Amino acid sequence: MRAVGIVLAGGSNNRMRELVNKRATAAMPIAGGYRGIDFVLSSMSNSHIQKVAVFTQYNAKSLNEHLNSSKWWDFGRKQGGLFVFTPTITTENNSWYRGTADAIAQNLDFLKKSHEPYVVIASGDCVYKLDFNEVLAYHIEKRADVTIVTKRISEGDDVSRFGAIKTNAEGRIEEFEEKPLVSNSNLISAGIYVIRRRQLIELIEANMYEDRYDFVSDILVRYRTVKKMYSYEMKDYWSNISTVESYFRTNMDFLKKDVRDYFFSSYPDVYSKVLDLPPAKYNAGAEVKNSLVSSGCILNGKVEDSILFKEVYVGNNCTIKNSIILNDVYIGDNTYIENCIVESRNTICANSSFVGDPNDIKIVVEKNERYIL
Amino acid sequence: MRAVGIVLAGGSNNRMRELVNKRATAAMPIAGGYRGIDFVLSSMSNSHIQKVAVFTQYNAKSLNEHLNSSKWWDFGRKQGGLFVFTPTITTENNSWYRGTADAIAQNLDFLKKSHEPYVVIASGDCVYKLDFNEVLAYHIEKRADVTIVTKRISEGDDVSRFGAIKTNAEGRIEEFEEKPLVSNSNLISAGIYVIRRRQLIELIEANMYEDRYDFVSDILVRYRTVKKMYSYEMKDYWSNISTVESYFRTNMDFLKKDVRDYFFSSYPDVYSKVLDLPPAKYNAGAEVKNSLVSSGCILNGKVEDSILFKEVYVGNNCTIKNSIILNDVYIGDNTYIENCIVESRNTICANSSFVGDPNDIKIVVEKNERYIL
Amino acid sequence: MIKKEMIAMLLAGGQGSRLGVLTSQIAKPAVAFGGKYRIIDFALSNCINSGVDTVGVLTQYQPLRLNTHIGIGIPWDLDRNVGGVSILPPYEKNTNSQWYTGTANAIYQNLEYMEYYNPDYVLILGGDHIYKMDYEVMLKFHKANKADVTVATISVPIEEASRFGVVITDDTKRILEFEEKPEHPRSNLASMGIYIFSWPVLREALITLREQKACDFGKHIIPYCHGKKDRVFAYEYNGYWKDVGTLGSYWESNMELIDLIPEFNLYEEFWKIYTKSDKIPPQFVSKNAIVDRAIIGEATEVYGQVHNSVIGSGVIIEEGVEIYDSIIMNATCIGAGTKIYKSIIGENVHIGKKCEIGVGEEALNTWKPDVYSFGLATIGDKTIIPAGLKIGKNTAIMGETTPDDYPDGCLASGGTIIKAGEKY
Amino acid sequence: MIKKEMIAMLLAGGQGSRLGVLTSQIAKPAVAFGGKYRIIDFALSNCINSGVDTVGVLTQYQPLRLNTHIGIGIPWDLDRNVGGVSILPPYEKNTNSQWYTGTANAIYQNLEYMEYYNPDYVLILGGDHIYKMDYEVMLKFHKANKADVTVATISVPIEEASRFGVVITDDTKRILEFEEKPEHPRSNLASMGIYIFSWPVLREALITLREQKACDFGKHIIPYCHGKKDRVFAYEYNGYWKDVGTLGSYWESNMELIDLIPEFNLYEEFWKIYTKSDKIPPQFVSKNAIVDRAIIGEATEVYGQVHNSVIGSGVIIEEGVEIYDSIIMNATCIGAGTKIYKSIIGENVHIGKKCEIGVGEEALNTWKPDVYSFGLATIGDKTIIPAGLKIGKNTAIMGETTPDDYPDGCLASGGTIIKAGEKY
Repeated sequence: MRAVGIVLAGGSNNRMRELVNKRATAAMPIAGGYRGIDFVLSSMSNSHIQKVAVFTQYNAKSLNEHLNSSKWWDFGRKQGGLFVFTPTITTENNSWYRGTADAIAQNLDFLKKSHEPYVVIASGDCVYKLDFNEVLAYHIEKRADVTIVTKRISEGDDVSRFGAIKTNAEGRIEEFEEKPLVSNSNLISAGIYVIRRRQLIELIEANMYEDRYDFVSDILVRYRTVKKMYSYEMKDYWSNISTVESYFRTNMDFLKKDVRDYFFSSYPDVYSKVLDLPPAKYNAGAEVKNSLVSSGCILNGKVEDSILFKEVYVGNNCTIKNSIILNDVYIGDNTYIENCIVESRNTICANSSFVGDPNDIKIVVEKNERYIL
Repeated sequence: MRAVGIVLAGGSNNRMRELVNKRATAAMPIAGGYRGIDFVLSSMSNSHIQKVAVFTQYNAKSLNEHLNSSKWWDFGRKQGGLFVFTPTITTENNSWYRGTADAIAQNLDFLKKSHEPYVVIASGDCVYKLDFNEVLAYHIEKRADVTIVTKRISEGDDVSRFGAIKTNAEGRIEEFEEKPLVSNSNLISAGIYVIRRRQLIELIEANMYEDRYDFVSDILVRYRTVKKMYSYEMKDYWSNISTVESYFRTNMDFLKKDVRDYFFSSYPDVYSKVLDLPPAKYNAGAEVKNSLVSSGCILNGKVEDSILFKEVYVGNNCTIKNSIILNDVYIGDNTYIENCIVESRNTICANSSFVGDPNDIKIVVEKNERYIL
Repeated sequence: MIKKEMIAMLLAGGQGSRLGVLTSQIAKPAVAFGGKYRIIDFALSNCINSGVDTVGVLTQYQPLRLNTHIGIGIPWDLDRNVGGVSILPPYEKNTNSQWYTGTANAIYQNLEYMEYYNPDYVLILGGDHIYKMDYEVMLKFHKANKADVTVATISVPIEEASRFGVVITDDTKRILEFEEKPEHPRSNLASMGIYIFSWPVLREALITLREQKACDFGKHIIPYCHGKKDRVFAYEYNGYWKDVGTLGSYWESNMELIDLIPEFNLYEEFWKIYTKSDKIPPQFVSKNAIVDRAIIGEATEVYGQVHNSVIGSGVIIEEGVEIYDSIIMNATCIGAGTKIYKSIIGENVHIGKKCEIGVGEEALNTWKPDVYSFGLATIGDKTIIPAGLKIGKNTAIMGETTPDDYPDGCLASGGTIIKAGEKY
Repeated sequence: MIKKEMIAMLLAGGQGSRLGVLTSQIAKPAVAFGGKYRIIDFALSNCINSGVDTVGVLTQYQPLRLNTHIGIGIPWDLDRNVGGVSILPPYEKNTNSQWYTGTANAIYQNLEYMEYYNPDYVLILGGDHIYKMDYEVMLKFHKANKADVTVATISVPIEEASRFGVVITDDTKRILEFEEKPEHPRSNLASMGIYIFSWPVLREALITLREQKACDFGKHIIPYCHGKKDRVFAYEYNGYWKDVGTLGSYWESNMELIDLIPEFNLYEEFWKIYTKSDKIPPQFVSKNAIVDRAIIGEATEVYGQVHNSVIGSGVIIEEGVEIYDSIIMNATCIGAGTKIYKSIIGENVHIGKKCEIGVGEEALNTWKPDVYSFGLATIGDKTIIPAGLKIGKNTAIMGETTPDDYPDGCLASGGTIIKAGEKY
């Protein structure tokens, strides 16, 4: 592959509410067995991008832990590898990353020492599969300066949390507005960009000189008419998980057979770090309907239209409906949970009840001591 | 082993002069093939300490890169492992590590989630071999709160850069003064401590409450009479590398056969990350006397009483005397170097001359472009 | 200088022919177990959990699946720079070349491997038992007794003792006498086939007995050491230990896992069992499915009913299927409407729609009555069974069968169909 | 779903008996080379440098050193979760069990391994040449020609062509004819024993020729493919390629490394050769030592003189030693005052003080004149040579010799001493 990869995974996001108190968005668990960042890393690996830099900063511990071996995504070490860059103090600089472009700027050596002519930049908070070779071929064919992968969202979806894009008939971008208050375009940026390596270094250096730190607003939006930017429109599944609502909906999408078939059993695979957990166990009393159940779960109660992540214990006589239970949650007997996301490593006391609204999912963060089982 | 390890490798040190512009002291190359931190990590691994946390911060990139696999020191992953903690922003905290105790405090979870009853704390800037099992046995026998490994330094050595210690006949520490202006003790702290895990957590938490951040001055010195602290005196080779003078002398010690035999060919081994370099090559014109030569070197000139680190190229008709040439240095023809440390990745133009004083070693940092060889 | 205090040699060579069609293409240690594991996972996990990070796995029979499973040892943390897991098959030598002829002969042929690690102790293990054991505790016992050889033993009901090698010890646990499968056992302490040897003792014994035909630990090495007055001790193990050497015991120990608080608990945090998982996705249970007391692996999709069964990963159980008291291994597909009773169904099997398996009156298997009994229907890996068939009890099927293989659309109890399948 | 575009199968089974005592205990691919490497490192490094991350290494003869060297593939970045390096020895099967009888037979016996990775192309390699080659470029050539088989070839002097299999091609590089070691070669394009097959073509050929005795690529598979009008192309390679099949060529290619700008340069950044290094410390050159044109490995201590020689790692060269035009392998110790001329000295050899090796008039070796020639003294691994001896040219020594083995304190030119040593 003729490109290196950069994954921007440092950001926090208030729209994730309590869920980001514990981890960066890119480390959010997805669909029982994955984390947000697995999708971009797997797409890069499957596109034979061999050298990938991940920039982490905010609440990076769980993400750094997840990325502690490049093995899971089949990146090598000698001809490339997976590099995780966290901020560090040097004699010249003691700032945290002040933005996505600053993160790249503080590690510009990575780009300077690479030989590959192109760079694929992507955020770590989207769920999709993409063959970057096709994007790159498009980029070269269009002789673009920057190619932005785009997605047409459905009528009624909220454009205001994305970058809204307008193109001409050839796909050249004519307008790019970040998080517009109103927009009559339904074509949005998927947060995936292809750019020539030397071009990127130049733009980042110009940015540094002007004390600008953000990749989207200070480079893409600012240069949108000066540089030749093209839109590559993705047709397959793509979803962003950076709000509670979209995170919930994206997970629930995996209850659909076509979504499961696309991600779980069509080539190429999505990879993730493998944990060592026993298979799920259904005891007498378990009654599971239209749900996903992950390894390490032990079930004694009712589960309906829900997703149980790893190592969830459901007590006797519980009912769980239309909810997401994250990793390692203990749910005491006789508990009722509906329309909730239960934060990981939680312990829910027996006889509790948590009910959210289908349009306003409740986030449950209990801090009870885990009883000795 | 009943202890976890903590390696403090975050610090910078002005006494290293220009050498720390590039890297933390713990990442300083030693004796041709090693880095400072290898000695403590190897001692921990050889003492069967399976779980080690390294705190890095200042100029951590080269150190993090060196630590990117736990394989080299034979730490596993499932029953422990090597954990590298760099500062991260969380919802509660966005400070860098403000001191050694603060680094531990910001990662207190690591200690809280461990099961081992003891903790071995050591800095990453000393050269030695030590069986921590023996220190631990001593610690238990003395029923100590803290055991400090100590070393008796030779008459005339400068005590003022160490912690000076006085003990009673049983080895209990009666006085501990950090970097005293004058001291009549020649027993110094080797920067290695054993302490009960719960005791350490308590002390760190008390420290946090009082906004104190340094492990030595705020815990060891402050509690020196309140807690039972004992001295375990090391008899074998020990050297600290945190000044230019001691760094130079420590390296030159490896020209002595007994030091080489002790570190290179006596059980147990010192481990390091292995690079992929060809063997050293001596061309016609090479004349090497009483020197260490590392892999990847190509020699065409004279080398005497010196240490060549990896991938050093010595041009025709050069003379190098009583000097240390760090990794990946190209030395052009007809160059004369004496009493110097040449910083790594340097290119020395042909016909140059660099001469230091035996008592005031010159540090050579050139920034010439490497010619295409 | 390389030095490991204790290394393990794991004997994984045997075919395990009493598992019938389950081991016709793979070695017994590679047989699936408990919805996710393979039998060898237990011994390998015990090693790393006991701090033994150097394991030689001696293979000979059909090792491909085992090799693929073990790979470079990543799941068990045995991918090491020094040590880790090594597969040790027989090899051609300058003078003579031979297959492994017995357990001790296999170890003898790998003397050089052991010498490389310069061990103080060598742990000899089998790869075909289900148990959790801390070999470090056994090593402490060995050291405390200044033993030359320590034999792990377990108390068995005295009436079963005659199936084992039993030991008679004095008060200090030193072994006074051995009896190999005695008719009238004088002790119920059975050898588990797990030994710790001080390395010089093992080395000497292997070299001395190198000409012994089919040299075996139980039959030759231990009696030899005992005979020359070495200090041979019995270490008593008290946990769960299950031989899965017959289809009956294999089925039984799988079923035991389903018990609410099983005696052998996979869900403990402390002593994890590691395995290689290919599948990451969660399992899906559909709106109309019923899952009632079961263990189910990753990425399995359940549209039918599962009762009291162990289901592997990547299995598809279509609408209207009913499964009772059965083991279904990885990546098998059960066609809609099929009913399965007390069966063992291998990996990558494809069963057509509306079959009935494990039905009818019991009858002795006509081919190998000692192997295919316990009332089980056993179906080997990669078998294909067409739609609409009835298959009886004590039956065995292997290969790509067609309707022509089933006169009257039925394989009666006691029947067997073995088709070689497309061999290269 | 596992899928690799191209996997490599590396044939590392041969003894390489023309290397004499150097391969009496290890396979040829495991022989040391160039002060730090082993012969197989070149093929393995070529693989990872070409982006081939799945390599099956077929071993049979004395594989222990090779296994230890390759380990889990860490140095070559071949320790992978999926793919990576796998050692593939012969194994016992349900029906029949056999050793590998030929190059293609060895590949045939591992058909299942290849199928697991579901490749589009299979690269067949040997493990006994010194070269740097980008297999990806060869694959591009294969694809561009829509070839079924591509054979890597190299131009050799026409007078040497009769030692090789040569090919005659048309303008498009399609192969028209093969000649195996022709007396009067009509082409100087020699096959390098490196092939890329489209997987279905290879699979079909292996299965069709499965009953062929000692089935070989050059003799059977390629002619078969050519015979049935498959598209067989010749890829022309132009770099350094050296067969190290004789002691003479082995010695010569080591000596070539010492040249100032050797044709085959290990110091290039771009196409690194990886190997497993046990030693980390630097080498030490003492006050009185003289090192004059040499390659020297890690942790070697030089107190004497080294002239125009290749010295391995962990070697000790004591005071007063003089070494000329020789190869000294790892961990060997040369006693004080000993002089060595044009010799090959194996690993872990111990040579006493004040010996003279490689001296006297030349004479034909009396035991194997075709192997021990070139005027070399050759000393096998782990040999011990007592002090004060004279050893001539075209000699071979192996094992723990004592003064009694040397009448008159001398082994005359052409002499041989082979002691089995302490075999278990």
